[in-house]
Amino acid sequence: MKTLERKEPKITKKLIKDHGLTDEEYQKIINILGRTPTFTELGIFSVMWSEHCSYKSSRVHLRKFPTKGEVVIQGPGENAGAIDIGDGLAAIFKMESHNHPSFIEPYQGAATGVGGILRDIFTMGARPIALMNSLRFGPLQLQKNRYIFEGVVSGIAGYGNCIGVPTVGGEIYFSECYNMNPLVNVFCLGIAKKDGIFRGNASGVGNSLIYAGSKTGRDGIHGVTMASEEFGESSEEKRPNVQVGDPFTEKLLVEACLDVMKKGLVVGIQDMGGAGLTSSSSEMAGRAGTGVEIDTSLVPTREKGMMPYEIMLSESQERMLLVVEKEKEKEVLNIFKKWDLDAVKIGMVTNDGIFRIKYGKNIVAEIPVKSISDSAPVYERPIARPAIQDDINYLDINEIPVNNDFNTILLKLLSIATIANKAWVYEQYDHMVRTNSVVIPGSDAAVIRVKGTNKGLAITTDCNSRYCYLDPYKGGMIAVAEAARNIVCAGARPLAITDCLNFGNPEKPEIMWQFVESIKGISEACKVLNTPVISGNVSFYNDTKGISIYPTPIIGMVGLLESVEQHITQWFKDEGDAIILLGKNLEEIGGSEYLKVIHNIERGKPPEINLNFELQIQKALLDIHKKGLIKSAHDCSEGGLSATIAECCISNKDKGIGAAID
Amino acid sequence: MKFGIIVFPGSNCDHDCYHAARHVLNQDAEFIWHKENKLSSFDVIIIPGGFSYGDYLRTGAIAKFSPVMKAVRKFAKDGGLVIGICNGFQILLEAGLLPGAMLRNRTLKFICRDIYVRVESINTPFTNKCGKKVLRIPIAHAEGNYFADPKTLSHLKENQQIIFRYSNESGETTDSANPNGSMENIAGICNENGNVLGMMPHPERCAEAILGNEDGRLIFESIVNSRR
Amino acid sequence: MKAKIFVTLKKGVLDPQGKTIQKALGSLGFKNIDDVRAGKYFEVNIKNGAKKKAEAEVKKMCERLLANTVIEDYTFKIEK
Amino acid sequence: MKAKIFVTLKKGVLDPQGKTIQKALGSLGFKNIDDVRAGKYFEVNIKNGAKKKAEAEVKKMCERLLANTVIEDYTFKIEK
Repeated sequence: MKTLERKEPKITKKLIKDHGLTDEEYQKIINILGRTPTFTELGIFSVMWSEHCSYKSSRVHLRKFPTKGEVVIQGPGENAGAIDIGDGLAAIFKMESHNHPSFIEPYQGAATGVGGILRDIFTMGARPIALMNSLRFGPLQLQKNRYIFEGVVSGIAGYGNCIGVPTVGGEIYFSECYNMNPLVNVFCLGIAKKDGIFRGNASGVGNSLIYAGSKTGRDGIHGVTMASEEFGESSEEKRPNVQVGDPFTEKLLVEACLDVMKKGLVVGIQDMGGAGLTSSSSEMAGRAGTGVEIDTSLVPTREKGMMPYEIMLSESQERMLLVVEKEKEKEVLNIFKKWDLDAVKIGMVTNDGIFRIKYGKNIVAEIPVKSISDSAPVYERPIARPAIQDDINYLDINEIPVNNDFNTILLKLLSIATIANKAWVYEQYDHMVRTNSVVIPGSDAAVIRVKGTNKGLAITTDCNSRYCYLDPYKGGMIAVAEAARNIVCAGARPLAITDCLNFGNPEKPEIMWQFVESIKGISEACKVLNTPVISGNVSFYNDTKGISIYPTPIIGMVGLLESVEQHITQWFKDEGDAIILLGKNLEEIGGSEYLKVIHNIERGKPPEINLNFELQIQKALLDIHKKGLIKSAHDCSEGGLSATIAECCISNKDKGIGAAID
Repeated sequence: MKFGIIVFPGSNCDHDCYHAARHVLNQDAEFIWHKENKLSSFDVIIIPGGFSYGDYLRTGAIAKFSPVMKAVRKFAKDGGLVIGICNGFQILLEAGLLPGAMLRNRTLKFICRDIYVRVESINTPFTNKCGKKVLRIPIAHAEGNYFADPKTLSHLKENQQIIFRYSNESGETTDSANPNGSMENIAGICNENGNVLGMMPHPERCAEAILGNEDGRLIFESIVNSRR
Repeated sequence: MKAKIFVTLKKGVLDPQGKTIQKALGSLGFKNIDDVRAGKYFEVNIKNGAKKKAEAEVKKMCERLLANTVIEDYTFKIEK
Repeated sequence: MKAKIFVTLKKGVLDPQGKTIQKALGSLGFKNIDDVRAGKYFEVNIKNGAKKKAEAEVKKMCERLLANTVIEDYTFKIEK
């Protein structure tokens, strides 16, 4: 029986502050425990009550999202959401952000983001079959932005390609507001049998807690709390506790975990993501209403002399926590052995509702499980409409000089990085492995077939953050509507969404105003378009030295094609085909790419949006398509009608096709 | 005809090759774990694409030591058909079953897109059904830049062991049609008695109309046809 | 003059490649190996000049390009 | 004992990485560079024992796994 090599430090005011806990939050801990916390307990509360894990500034607002619907099997609250796609199958998907780590180490930050979202999917018992990513960078004229951009793309490729899950699409925007705060949001979708979905709960008193996967190191300790702190100058020295990913071990982990789940050997399972062993074990006990006891001296470690505090908070990658009945323990350990992975019993489920952490004989933490999740602080932060809002909404079209050399303008618009062809990026991603990719990158939505059925799934990610900056309410609405347009333009019926809500510092009232308004817009659009929110993520504190990113609530939407053969692509097909515009083309250039690129203006109001009209247009398109009358469809977005039509011509790789517009 | 698809830790195109053989070609197919050492019940062995052992150190450097590779060497010596696709080709090179080696793509980037290959000879078990000279097949790799010393290269040419070369749509093996810098646009070679083929492009990714391209199917049909 | 540059992952940073190579060597029968770390090696030929100046140059090359100082350390030596 | 192993591409074998790095260094203002070769560097910690025996072990490691002798050369030295 191991004993503690080093005494745990005493709790001091500075130590509490370093852990990002306010005085009230610390006082709350004392009330819960009835005593001062141990060092390990302080660490546990600090990560579990961080913004990233507890959603303390957003939880009260997230409740406004519509999360119910006839297709919804599992809504928010689990590792990922699940929807019914018929044929006894479920589509399981979610989005996650890895913004702060990608600023510090672009390659590993992005790579571990992919690793993390994959684990959220296969931990539900689903085989991951598609990845996407939404990226935001500062302009590529700056060398630092090029360095981050190249590192992030090769990190996503390095991890995704090695794990053998195709990256089938995504979107990239470039804007000054992301200079010091790039965004790396990753989306993953998997397929499971409807009756083969696993939940992350530690039920069954006496069941064993099995740790499986890579050894634990000192990676990313305070990784979670780091994500919730604003970046000051010191962020560069947050080294080397950057998390490093090992896609090869993750591939073995996917196969081993899906194997034990298929054989019915597992009661509950969860990946060790942000806050590692602490969040996985406490959340699993929280959901099942049980307790857990863990002996951290049994945890396989990569470095000598690791303290329980470090073992509980480490965010080393590629690790899973399983709950297994005693008699099935041996068989589970053998399967992990076949895949050459560490797997060892580190504790068990108890019925005293206590989260008890030991190191050999020493007890280093004893916390009521309920208090970790349920009594996490919930804040209704003050909200205030920014003083500059009216000013940035003011735009007088007549004041803008009209330059009628429209050819040069169109060519300029098509050349800017946000609109230009992204082949340089997606050709680094293996977007064909698993041979399901029916529509590959370069069209509106990606379309993947569901083997064993003749169905297809259309998936897309969307958000115009300038619209959200000018009017977060309408911007949020447009993000959902545009995602639905992309799904419909692929011939599919929108079903449900996940999201990644990237915002600045919630302690600033105007940022909270942006957040609350965006959520209102998203909720309304989801209700009218009947696409409930089934999972998601919030990333706050995307500010550096007072400069905040534009509000960027990215929407990831999934749609269904009853028959995958009926998919549509965006490029014009044959000479002589008629080009039809659905919807009204109004004189609206507020917040347009044209204004920014040609006149360097980011003002005005985003375009009008009438959700019922939007729904009718989308339904009309699908009805026309059912009659077999549509050869291509493309939604009108950045760069307006001219860029949209140009894209329909250019993206036809086989023929040089043009268009004449009256 | 019975296809055996080898699974190394880190292979990820094994499912795709199984799907092509079993569901597209309707042939008998089975997965073979890399620790097995008997292959007698199979007619053709596929070493699929992927990242065996994470492609750490070198692509295929560790996979070549798996027990199954001894059996593959014997299976090939006894005249059985072996096709190594992408990572499978790299493993055959490291194991010495095919001559030469793969370097990093000259762009230093992973490349995933359709390319064209010219079929250099159709009297092989892998190309006898290739009615047309130029096939459109996707590649997906970061180390496909084939290298061989001058002696080996001239030997390959004399023996007509070069089976595929990167070309443009009309079959010219230009440098602009060479995606990774391979010597003489080499995309696929076979061994001396022609029963072991290594190719970088992925035929299993273009064997069905729904995926928009069926050129890869010709290679699988050639294999089935060679044993009739 | 030839500069020999060695770039290795910092202590404590996970080295998946080193870990996998160590396992492979073990399965090949090399028993008494405690640890394997994989890194990069560069040979840079520089026109002859003052060694002091060359050392400063090589240091800047490592800082700006050859090493990712967030997770890597570097050392180098310069030979005639 | 620590074995330091250097694996480099043979003369005459194209080194795309070395070429790209040389170009990048040039664009960063490092002017007097004649050539850059990129290779691999391994540190293998071996349990203490006779240096002779360790050298034979490391040589076998390189021949069998660490270097692809078709296109790569290797050198190594063993330190206490």
